[in-house]
Parts: sequence; C-alpha cells; structure tokens
Amino acid sequence: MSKLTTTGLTKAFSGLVAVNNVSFHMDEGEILGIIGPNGAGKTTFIHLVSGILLPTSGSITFKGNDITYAPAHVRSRMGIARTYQLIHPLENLKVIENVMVGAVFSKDKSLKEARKSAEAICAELELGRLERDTAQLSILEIKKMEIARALANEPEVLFLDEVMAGLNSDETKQLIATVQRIARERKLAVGVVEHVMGVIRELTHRVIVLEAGELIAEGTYETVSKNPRVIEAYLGGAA
Amino acid sequence: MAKKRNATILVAVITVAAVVILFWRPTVLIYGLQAAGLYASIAIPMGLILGIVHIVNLAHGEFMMLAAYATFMVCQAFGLDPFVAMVPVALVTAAFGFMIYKLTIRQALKSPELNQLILTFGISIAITQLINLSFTSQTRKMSFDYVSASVDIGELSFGIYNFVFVVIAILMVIGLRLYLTKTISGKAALAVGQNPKGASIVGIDVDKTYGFVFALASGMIGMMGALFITRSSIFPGVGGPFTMKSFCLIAMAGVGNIPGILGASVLLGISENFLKAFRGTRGWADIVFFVLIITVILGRSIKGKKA
Amino acid sequence: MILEVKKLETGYGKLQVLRGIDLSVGKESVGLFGPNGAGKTTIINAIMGIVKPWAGTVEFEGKSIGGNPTHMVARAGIALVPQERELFPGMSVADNLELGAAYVPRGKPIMAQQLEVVLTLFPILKERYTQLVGTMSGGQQRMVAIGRALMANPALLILDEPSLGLQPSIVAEVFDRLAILKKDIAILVTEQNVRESLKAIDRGYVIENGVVLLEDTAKGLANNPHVISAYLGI
Amino acid sequence: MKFKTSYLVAAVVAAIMIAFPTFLGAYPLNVARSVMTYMALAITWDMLLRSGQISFGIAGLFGLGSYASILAVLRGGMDPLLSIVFATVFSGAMAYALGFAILRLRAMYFSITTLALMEIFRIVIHNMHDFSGGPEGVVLPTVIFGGNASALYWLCLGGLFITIGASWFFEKSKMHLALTAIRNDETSARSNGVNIFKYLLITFVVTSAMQGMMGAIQVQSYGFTAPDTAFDANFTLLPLAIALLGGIHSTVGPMAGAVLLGVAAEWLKLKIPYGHLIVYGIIIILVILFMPQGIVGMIRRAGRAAGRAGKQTGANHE
Amino acid sequence: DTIKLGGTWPLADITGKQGSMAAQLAVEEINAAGGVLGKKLELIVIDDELKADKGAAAFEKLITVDNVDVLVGGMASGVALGQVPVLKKYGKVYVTTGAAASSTVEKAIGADSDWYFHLHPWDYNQGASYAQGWDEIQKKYPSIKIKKIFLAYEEGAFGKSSFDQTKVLFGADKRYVIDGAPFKSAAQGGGDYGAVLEAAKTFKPDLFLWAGWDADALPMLEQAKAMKFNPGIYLGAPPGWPIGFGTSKLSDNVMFYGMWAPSINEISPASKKFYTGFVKKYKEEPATYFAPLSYSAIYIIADAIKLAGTVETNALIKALEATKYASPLGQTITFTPANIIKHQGIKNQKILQWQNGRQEVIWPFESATAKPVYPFPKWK
Ligand SMILES: Nc1ncnc2c1ncn2[C@@H]1O[C@H](COP(=O)(O)OP(=O)(O)OP(=O)(O)O)[C@@H](O)[C@H]1O
Ligand SMILES: Nc1ncnc2c1ncn2[C@@H]1O[C@H](COP(=O)(O)OP(=O)(O)OP(=O)(O)O)[C@@H](O)[C@H]1O
Ligand SMILES: [Mg+2]
Ligand SMILES: [Mg+2]
Repeated sequence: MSKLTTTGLTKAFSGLVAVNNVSFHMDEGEILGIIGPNGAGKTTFIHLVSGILLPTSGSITFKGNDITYAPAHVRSRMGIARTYQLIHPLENLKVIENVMVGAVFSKDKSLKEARKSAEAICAELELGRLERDTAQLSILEIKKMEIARALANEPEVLFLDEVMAGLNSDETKQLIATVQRIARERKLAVGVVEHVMGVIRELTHRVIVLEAGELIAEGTYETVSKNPRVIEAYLGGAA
Repeated sequence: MAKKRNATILVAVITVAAVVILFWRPTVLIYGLQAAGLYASIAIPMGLILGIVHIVNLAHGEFMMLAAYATFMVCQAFGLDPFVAMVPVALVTAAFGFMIYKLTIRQALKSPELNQLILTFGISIAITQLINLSFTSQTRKMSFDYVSASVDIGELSFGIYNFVFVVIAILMVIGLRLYLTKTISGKAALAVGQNPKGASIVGIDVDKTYGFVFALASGMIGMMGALFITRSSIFPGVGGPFTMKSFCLIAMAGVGNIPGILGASVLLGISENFLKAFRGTRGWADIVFFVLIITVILGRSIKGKKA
Repeated sequence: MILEVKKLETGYGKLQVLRGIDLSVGKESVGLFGPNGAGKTTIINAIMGIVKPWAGTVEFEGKSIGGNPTHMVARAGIALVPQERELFPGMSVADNLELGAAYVPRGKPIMAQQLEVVLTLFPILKERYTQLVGTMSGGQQRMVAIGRALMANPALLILDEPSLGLQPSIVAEVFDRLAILKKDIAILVTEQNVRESLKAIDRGYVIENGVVLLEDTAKGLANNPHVISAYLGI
Repeated sequence: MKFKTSYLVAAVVAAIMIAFPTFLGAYPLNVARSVMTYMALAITWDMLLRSGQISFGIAGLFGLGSYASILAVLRGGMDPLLSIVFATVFSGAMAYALGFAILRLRAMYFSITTLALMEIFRIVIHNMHDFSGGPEGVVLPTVIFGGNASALYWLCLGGLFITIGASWFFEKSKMHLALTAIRNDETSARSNGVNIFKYLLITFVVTSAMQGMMGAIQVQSYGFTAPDTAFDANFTLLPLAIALLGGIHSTVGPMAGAVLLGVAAEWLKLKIPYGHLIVYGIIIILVILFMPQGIVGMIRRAGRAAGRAGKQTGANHE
Repeated sequence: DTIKLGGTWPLADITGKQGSMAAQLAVEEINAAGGVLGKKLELIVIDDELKADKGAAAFEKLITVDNVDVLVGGMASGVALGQVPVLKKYGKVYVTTGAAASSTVEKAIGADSDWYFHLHPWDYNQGASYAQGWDEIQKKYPSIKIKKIFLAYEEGAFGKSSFDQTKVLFGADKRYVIDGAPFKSAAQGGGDYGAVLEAAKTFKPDLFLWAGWDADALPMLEQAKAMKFNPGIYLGAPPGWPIGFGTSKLSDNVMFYGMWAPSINEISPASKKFYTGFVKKYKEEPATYFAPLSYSAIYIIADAIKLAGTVETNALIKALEATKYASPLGQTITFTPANIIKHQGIKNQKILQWQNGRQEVIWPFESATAKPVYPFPKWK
C-alpha cells in the first residue's frame, strides 16, 4: 500500500501555477527521485506535502488519512520529515540540540531520551563534535545535521531537497550510501530532489519529472533520462 | 486582478463616506485631515529609517523636539519666521542625526536589533533631560498671526493653517517614492535595507547609505520640528508621544510602505474626530486609535496567511 | 597577473581557517577545488574584504586590496557570485540586475549591453523580469546572482559554486559561457561539480585544510589520481 | 560537579536575600523592592523574548494585575493576599484569551499590538469612573501587612522567586528547545513537530500572569493605584533596558541588569539631584555600546578569554 | 548641629524645581537671620521623579537614614498617595505643598493624621472658591452676566476632577447651565482642540473655562481665533503659563485661576521679599505658585519650631496649629479643618486676568490689583 499519495495537487501563487494537478504516490522502502527544471515546482511540492504551504486544490493522503490541511507540526508527528533546499540550522542551539528538537517534539521524548537517540543518529551519519555551535559547521556537516534532525523525527516518509548539492564526489558517494542504508534499515520512503544526475541514477528506484508544475514523466532513471521531453526541458546536452 | 478590484471598491467606499461626512459634519473631515497631515509627516521619516536601517528610533520625537528648540532660539535671536528657519534647522538636524549615527548607532549595527532599540531609548532620555536641565520643563510658544488663518463658509468658520501639514505629508510621500523607486541611490538604499552584505558585494557603500538615510530622515524630522512650533507649545517631553504614535502608524501601514503611512493617518485622524464630534462617543476617541491599529494589523496578518 | 594572493592567513573569531595560501589568476580561468570546509569560500571572502586578512597580501591589477572594504573591491572591478547568493529579495529581477552595474565604473556605461547578454543566457529572467527575487525558486535565484555579477562587466569574476541548484542543461550553458568569457576577463571559480568545470578552466588549485595541496593545469588535474578519486567519482 | 556548585551559589544568594530584613533598614528594603519588581518584569519579558517575540505590553499586564487586585479587595471584599493570586490568574486568563488573536503576529507587529492593548486597558480603566475610580485612581483603606517593611519585602521577594523559578524551569526543560527553535526558524521548528502556537501561548500566559502578579504585589504594598501609575510606560521600557544591559536569553542577565540600573538610578539621584536622568541615559548608551552582549555576556567572554591564551583575532563579519 | 528638614519634589519639573529652590531660599534667609533656636536649618531635597515608589523610598531615606526632623514638599497627588503608607508608619510632621485630589489623597490620609499639614487647597476648596468668586464679581459688576458655562477639560485626573467639581459647585442651585467636553492635552501628545472648541461654540457659553496644562494655553487661543469662537469670558486654569505668554497679543484679557502672580508684589511685602530674593539668587523669574508656596512652608515650619522650642512631634503640631503666617501669596495662612483632615492651609484661590501682558488679581477684591475687562473682545 502507498504510504503517501496526492491527487490533483495544485498550488498557485497569485496567477503563477507552481504545482499543477500532480497525482503521485510513494511506497514503503522506496527511494523516489523528483527532478525537473529550475522553477518546475519541486520545492513547492515538498512544501505542500510537509504542510509548510497549503494547496490551492487537490488532496494529500498519508497512510490512509487525509492530511491536506493538517498543520506542519502534526504531519511531522505523524511521520513526514524533510530537509530544506536553503539550509535552516537553529543557530542558537548546539548541534546536538538541533537534532534533539526532532525527537523531543515529534516523538515526545524526554530530554534525556532525545539526547540519546540524537547521539545515535549523529553517530550513524558520522557527525561528530556535537557540542559545537552551528556556525562552525561546514556545509556538509550542516546538511548531515539537518538529515539527522529529520531522522530524529523517526519518520516514515522523508524528503531530501538537494542535500547533495555542494558536496564533492567523495562526500556524495558516502552520503548516498548512508541514505540507502538508512532507508533500508528503517523501511523509509525517501523522496529525493537533486540536479546531479549521478546521484539520481545511483540512489533512486523510481523517478518523477516535473515541468512547469506538471508531472510530465515517470519511471526508472534509465527510461526517464531517455525521454525526449525530459532531455529537451531539463537535461539538455548534458545527459 | 483581484487586488485591483479590492482597491477600487475601497476607494469608492472611502469617497462615499467622505462625501457623507462632508455634508453632515464637515468639521470632522477638516480636523481629521489636518490631524492626519501632522501624524503622517512626523511618522514618515521614522518609517524611512525603520524600512532601511531597520532601527526603531525611540529618540525620533526627541529629534523633533530638539529641532523645535533650535528653531525657537533661532527665531527669537534673529526674528526669523519658522518657515525660513526650517531650512537651516533641517540642515543642522540632519548633521546632528548623522553624528548620532556615526557615534552610536553605527557601532551597534552588528549587535541584535534590540540593542539599537535600547540605544535610542538611552539617547531619548539623555536628550530630553539635557533640554530639561538647560531650558526647564516650562513650555514655550511663539505665536504667529497666520496660524489663525481662517475661512468662513456660511455658518462655518474653521482654521486652515494646519492643512500645511497635509501638503507636507503628500510632498514627503511623493518625494520619497520617486527617490526610492526611480533613482539609483534610492534603489541602493532599498537594497542595503534588504541585504547589506549583498549590497556591498555590488559596490554600494553600506555605511554611507545608512548614514545618508539617517541624516535624510533627521533632516525631515528637523523640518517638522521647525514647523511644529508654529502649531504647538514646546517642552522637553513634547516629542515622546509622537514617537509612539509614529511607530503605531508605521506598523499599521506595514514596514517599508510609506504611502501607507499617509493612508493610516487619514483613517485614524478622521475616525478620531468622528468620535469626538458626538457627546456619547467622546471618551472613546482615544481608544479608537489603538483598536484600529490592532484591527488593521490582525486583518492584514489573516489576509497574509490566506494568500 | 590580475589577482595575486600571497601567504594569506585568516579565519573567523579565534578559528584560523587559512594557513598561508598562495594563488594567482591571470587572463584565464582558474578553479578552486577542495572538500567541504577546506576554506575556498574563506579565500574568496578575504579577497572581497568580507573577512579581513590576518596576514599575507592580496593584489588586484598590481594594487594591494587586502583589507579594503567590500564595496571598494567591487568598484575596483571584482564581481562575486556568492555561495549564498546574497540577493535583494524584496526587489524585482530588473532592480537586482541594475544594481549589479550601477555602482561599478566598469559596468555602468555598458549596462544595456550586459543586460542583453544576461537575458539571453537566462531567458527565464526575461520572462520573470518584474517578479520579486525572494519568490523565485532556488535555481532561478542562482541565475539572478550570476546575472547580477555579469552586469558589472568585471575584470575578475569570482563564482562560488555557481552550478549549485541549477538544472543540468543550464549548468552546461553557464560553463560554456565562462569558457567564452575567459578570453576577455579573469575568472576564479570554486566547484564541486569538478568534471563539468574542468571543461571551462585553464588551471586549478586543490585546497585542503586551509593550504594549497596541489596546483596544476586542467589536464593535469584531470589525470591526477588524488583528484580522480576524490572529485571525479560521480 | 559544576552543577552542584551553581546550585550552592544560588542557595546561598537566596538565603542572603531572605535574610536582608535582619540587617538592612527600611530605606534599602524599599529600594530593593523596586529593584526586585523591575527584575521580575525583566525576567518575564526575557522569557517571551526567547521565542523571538518582543512584548511592549508589560505595563499593560502589570496595570491589569494592579487593578484586578485592588478592585477585588475594594469592590469584592477579597482578602489582600488572595487578591494577588486572583490578579495572577486574571492576568493569565486575559493573556490566554488575547493570545489566540495576537500570537499569530510577529516582530514589530506583535510588539505594537501589545503596546496598543496596554493603551486600551488604560483607557478602559480611565473611562470606567464608577468602578475603577477613573483618572484619579483608587485607594485602599490599609496597606497589606500593615505596611511592615520586612513583610512587604518578603512578599515582593516571593513574587521574584516565582519568576526566577519559572524562568529557570524554562531554561532547563524542553521549553528551552521549543522557544529557541521558534526564535531561530519557525519553518524548521514546525517541520520538526513543534506546535508553535502552543508554546507561544504557554509562555505568553505564564509571563503575563507573573507580570500581573507583580502589579498586584506592588498595588497592595502601596495601597493605591491610578491609570498613570499602573500603566506607566517605564514598566515597559525599563525591563527591556534592564534585560539588555544584563544580557538577554537568560535568567541571570536580567537579574544583573536590574541591580545595576536600579542601584545606579538611586545613587545618581542622591548625588546629582538636578539632571541625574541625563547620566542615567548615558549609562544605557555606554553599556549598549561597549557591552553589546550585556554584563553577563561580557563576564562570560572574559572568563573564556582568561581560559585560553590570547590568540590573534580577525574581524568577524557574520 | 542643625535642624534637618527633608523635602521631596519632582526636580525635573518646573514646579518641583522652583519649589525646592524657593524652599532653599527660605532656609538661607532664615539662617542668615540667625537660624532657629540657635541652630541652623538644613534642607535635604530628594527627587521624587513624579513616581510613587520613588517618592516613598525618598521619605523612607529622609526619615531613617538622614533622621530629618520635619518633612516638607510634594507636588503630584499620585506621588503623595505612594508616600502615605510611609508617612503613616512614622507619623512625622509633614507640611506639604502638593496634592489636590481629595477623593484619593485626603481619603487616604484620613481624619486622625494630626501630623499632616496640607497647604495646597483641595479640589473642592478651589471649586467652592471660584463659585463664590463669580457670585461676588457678578454682584459687584452687574454688566457681567453668567448663565452658561462650558468646561473644556483635559482627560487626565486634573481635568476630570475640575469638571466634576465645577458641575457640583456651580450646578447645585440650577443658576448655571453647565456643559463640558474632554480633550487630550498637548502635554500628553494631544493638542487638537478643533472638536472640543466646536462643541463649545455650539453651546454658546457666557463663560468658557479650559482646565489643562500650560502647553495648551496659546495653541487653544490660536485655534479659538481661527474658528471665531467668542465666549463672554475666556478663562483658563493651568497650573502655570508658557514663557512669554504675556507678550502674545492673544493673551490680552484672558482670565485665569491661580494662587500667585508677580503683581501681588504690590500688595504684599512678603511677596516682594520672596520675589526679589528669588530673582536675585537664581537669576530667573518664579514661574509657578509652587515657588511661593514652598517658600511659605519653610517659614511656617521655622516659626512653629521657634514657638514650640523643640522639634518634638506633639509640641510641633501644637505650634503649627497656631500658625498665622502673612504669606507671599497675598493672604495670611492658618490651619483649619477641611472635609476630612484637620489641618488645611489655603482654601481659596484667586481669579486673575492677563491685562497688557501682566497678571492682575481681580478677585478676592481685598487683594485685587485691577478691575476686570469684560467681555472678552471679539476676534478680528
Ligand atoms: N511565494 C511565491 N510567490 C510567487 N511565486 C513563487 C513563490 N514561491 C515559488 N514561486 C514560483 O513557483 C515556481 C516553483 O518554484 P520551486 O521553488 O518549487 O521550484 P523548484 O522546482 O524547487 O526549482 P529549483 O530546482 O530551482 O529549486 C517558480 O517559478 C517560483 O518562481
Ligand atoms: N562565519 C563563520 N564562523 C565560524 N566559522 C566559520 C564561518 N564560516 C566558515 N567557518 C568555518 O571555516 C571553515 C572553512 O569554511 P569555508 O566556507 O571557507 O569552506 P569551503 O571550502 O568554502 O567549503 P564549502 O564547500 O562547504 O563551501 C569551515 O570549517 C567552517 O566551519
Ligand atoms: Mg527547489
Ligand atoms: Mg564554500
């Protein structure tokens, strides 16, 4: 059964339709790639399913419950977690506290328990020196911290919005392996937005393509990347 | 599209209301507009600083008070009219504002914004008390014949002098709008307001821009201080209430919305005077100011949520 | 040499990041590579005057600019596409682009011309000319940032991870454009997308832990085993 | 180990404070009451500030508490001590009701709205002549505890301890994570399960209740109030200045700030009868300029600097 | 060894500033004349900052730390209320120059506070005195006829209580028709008189009275002129006047309520002595009646100590009760019971008029310095 589905999901910003009638589903244990040109509506789509934005029309169902208009914090507690394309560190909290937030509020853990599980997750992601201020982190570490925070929510569905952007290939490879392992171990459904095709190829089981808000193609990376419309709108000669 | 239609409806409603009031209680409109002119022309310079330097200048009213005292001294010493004295006074106040910026605000720009708020609070205390010590709390007033300029229409006699402030407010709005949207230096000021680091990367001198905006706004409030003595008595605490009032008007209009300050002032001026015109509602005239502010702010936040 | 950096040391607060960097850029395109946190952005910040150098010198067109305020560096002819973009979110695309040139002596006279170049490179910006930049997508904002720097018609163009968040076809176009530009101006670019960027650069430095680990031509780097394993895997 | 010593220090300080009346005269106790009142207000203001919300309505809740307490005694014949509890609950309930409307506002819009609410309270009380005494105010037949200086001091100290306790609890519990997350990044907080409205409401209600409580304690200690006394703008502005001078986002900061400003104000007044307020203003300016992190921040930094060998520093532009 | 007097005033306000200065002047005069009981007087002044808690702390210090013998001073009713608990606790003799709000302060002081000597008239004293004054003036000058009274009052405690007192004292026997409207004083950030003057104009009063602050004086006149508002009598009741009010043409023939004016120098040697002494010492004019009032308070205390031969409370109270001081206010001060308290000093006020830039006393007739000009001339 699908964990998360949307039907006819649409979001308009005063005239501009950023997400247009998108119906999609995500299954347990699946890593789904979401690609498409700049401004296609990928980030907006994640905002909609995570409750940061409310849709103009259409509906969202999570594990059979209609969550179309549920507040973001409720969705987080139900099991939908995400990271942000533009990083969102909580700069007045230490790294460990950043990660604890997820556990404390989504899973109602006590501070002690939350610290323990946050430490475990950070170890899993190889994020060390947890008493640092976030200002001292490199981009890679911030991204890891944000993934850790999302994981501390103990979600069933996780969206990663361009977490690999800005990493070198070594780091990218590592992070791909980590995400794969985590998804497998926790039976997570993961939605990944990336512009680096190598990542999409390595990581995802299935890919959907958005263009100008509409879902224009769906399938494995191999089929999608040969789709002429995708090549024209998105990949160009770089495929 | 929808926005435009809303605006048209609003304008229509306001026009109808204005016409009704004009025939029924003309003084409400007259005194309402006059009050609005004064509110707006004092609030606009503060709005400029808040929009660009992001500082709530709690010494705003004190700058005006200082300028008013300067004008008083100049006018007494040289027998000048405030309308003449306002030019040098505006320049001096601009210089004073620039100096305050350089000596204090600038040093606190890297600190959290609250620090700047309390800094200006300290400045306002120091200025008020300095004037109090040197001039005492006794009020001063110069009187000019033109202030009582009057017009008779049928039975109705009313003062027209205070319309000066309406004219000034409109000029300020137009001038600032042209400056901020049509000139490069104005756009640069806006850019600095939104992202100082980004502004410096494209070659804008952030410090100079802040200083200039601060001086410009101080000059404007200096001019208002000069004209203020034609209308009101002055004493050390005279500026204080105007700081709060201006702050409220800016919040009502929304930060960065300078024409909105004029709109908010008109709304408040007329509603206040409307309530004051009736025996039963007189006591509530004061409350309307604050109720309106809350209503407008809440209304906007709900609308913002929906959009 | 257009840019000459010698023995540069700096950092944030008490944290030292750069420990003696030497690098130079002539009329060519130079790449800066290195893992996250190596100090690439910090080198750029020091050149731009965003952080003050603790030691060492920075010379631009023969004049020392080390420690100059950022706006003076920009006016002297260095344009930057910052990693965090640093746009004016509440202003239109048009105003953002215009401000890219307005305060730069090299850019101002040929503003119209440069605008044409930018809008041809990123047609979407022409479409969204009056949209507020803050409401644009991440990739669109990156285009505005690159466009704004091009508007300045700089003598030295610095790009800090320009491909970040751009769709593949546009990444290719940007690097094609850089390949053309480098004939006229100096370019310094940091990239994680090393494979793509090697096509557009002449030389490159690998920075690790605040020091220059190696320096070579594009071809040399492409064949260097360390570079291959660390940067060209994917 | 480190915890233990700080608890010990706190206990000793508390004991000394409780014992003050045994070795201080009526005048220092009177000044101490005023310092403690501002201290409590500054702490409660700071508690809400930890969520990023800047309230300009302290005087409003303080005044509301004052009037709730004095009118409960005068018109309802309530026991004075009980009336303080009543005023606390009343202010909290008022904040609860208002919170639903105004806690969706942010930044200066929230600040202005709290300021406007304060004015509305003031004007309503001003206009309800028969019930509230109008602009002239109302007087109690007697002061609580017969005006005994020590008892009044302990009453005020009790109020202060409650605010310190609440603030300390906020610092040590998950409220700290919630409020800091909300202050730093609401979007991120929301998608990590933080019910922003809930935590803001809790904080707003708790701090408002304590502000009302301090108003009630004050009014019972002086036996009268009037709109201009209860809603004095100083009850809004001074706590802000105190918290900033001491160091925000902490409990000890506002405490240090209150002692500094309170004692400085009293001392200056005696030294410079005419014009002491100028010096007062200048002190605020200088502290903000030269101790931007407040007293506590500066002490902390000095401690850290002493801990490490002096290393060369560069400009920090972030 | 000195006799210590402790006073609180709001020193940042002109009233408290000049009040404390005048008190200091009196102390120096008395000391120059040999002091009291062979000792010098010493005056310790603390700023009450117009705040109740500060005022209370100040008294606490004066009494317990400075060990003063007598308390003096005061201005605002709000501060006085804050000081009441401290005063009651120690029961020290207090000759106060402030507080007019009877509904709060007099009530709070209560009937058995023997040590409380209140010089300033209560609000009802003032009202009664004006009612009497206008009666007498109408009798003496039949051309002056008052039927309709309009009161423009500032919305604070001062204005509101003035309006209440006026309604009670003038409206009692239905001889007068009274109406009124509040306005926000310029002192509080107001200063728009359009609405209130419009209401007054519609009412067509014979006597227009405004109860506000000095900041309202000229702007209100200017606006009245602009609106061509012409009452028979234009009367003000501010506690002081703006600097140079008399030099404005608009001031001519404006009447007002007050306690003291420099013109009283002509009829009172005490006033003249006070006035010249003050100007000589401070190089400024006394601009508020709090100066002569505080000056009087010191003399009253000094005389009482001399009479009692001690500063012991009960003896001093006795001596103060016997006070008969020919004050610079143009009247002899004695203490008689008020509605609640036992020791009320001044009970009547004066009606004055600006004539050619001078403040002339019109009533009471025994201290009159000029005849009233009536009616208030029409605006041109
Ligand atoms: N608040 C807004 N107001 C108006 N338009 C908006 C707003 N937010 C997003 N948009 C527009 O909606 C479209 C989709 O944006 P979105 O951020 O979802 O794109 P994206 O697919 O994530 O792109 P990228 O790959 O560049 O991150 C863009 O054209 C953008 O300009
Ligand atoms: N504002 C700051 N305050 C403290 N430390 C900082 C700050 N900015 C960067 N650093 C630290 O400086 C080091 C170098 O950072 P820099 O941004 O220069 O690296 P980079 O090579 O550009 O890496 P990236 O690929 O992540 O952009 C990092 O360890 C980082 O933690
Ligand atoms: Mg995106
Ligand atoms: Mg970088």
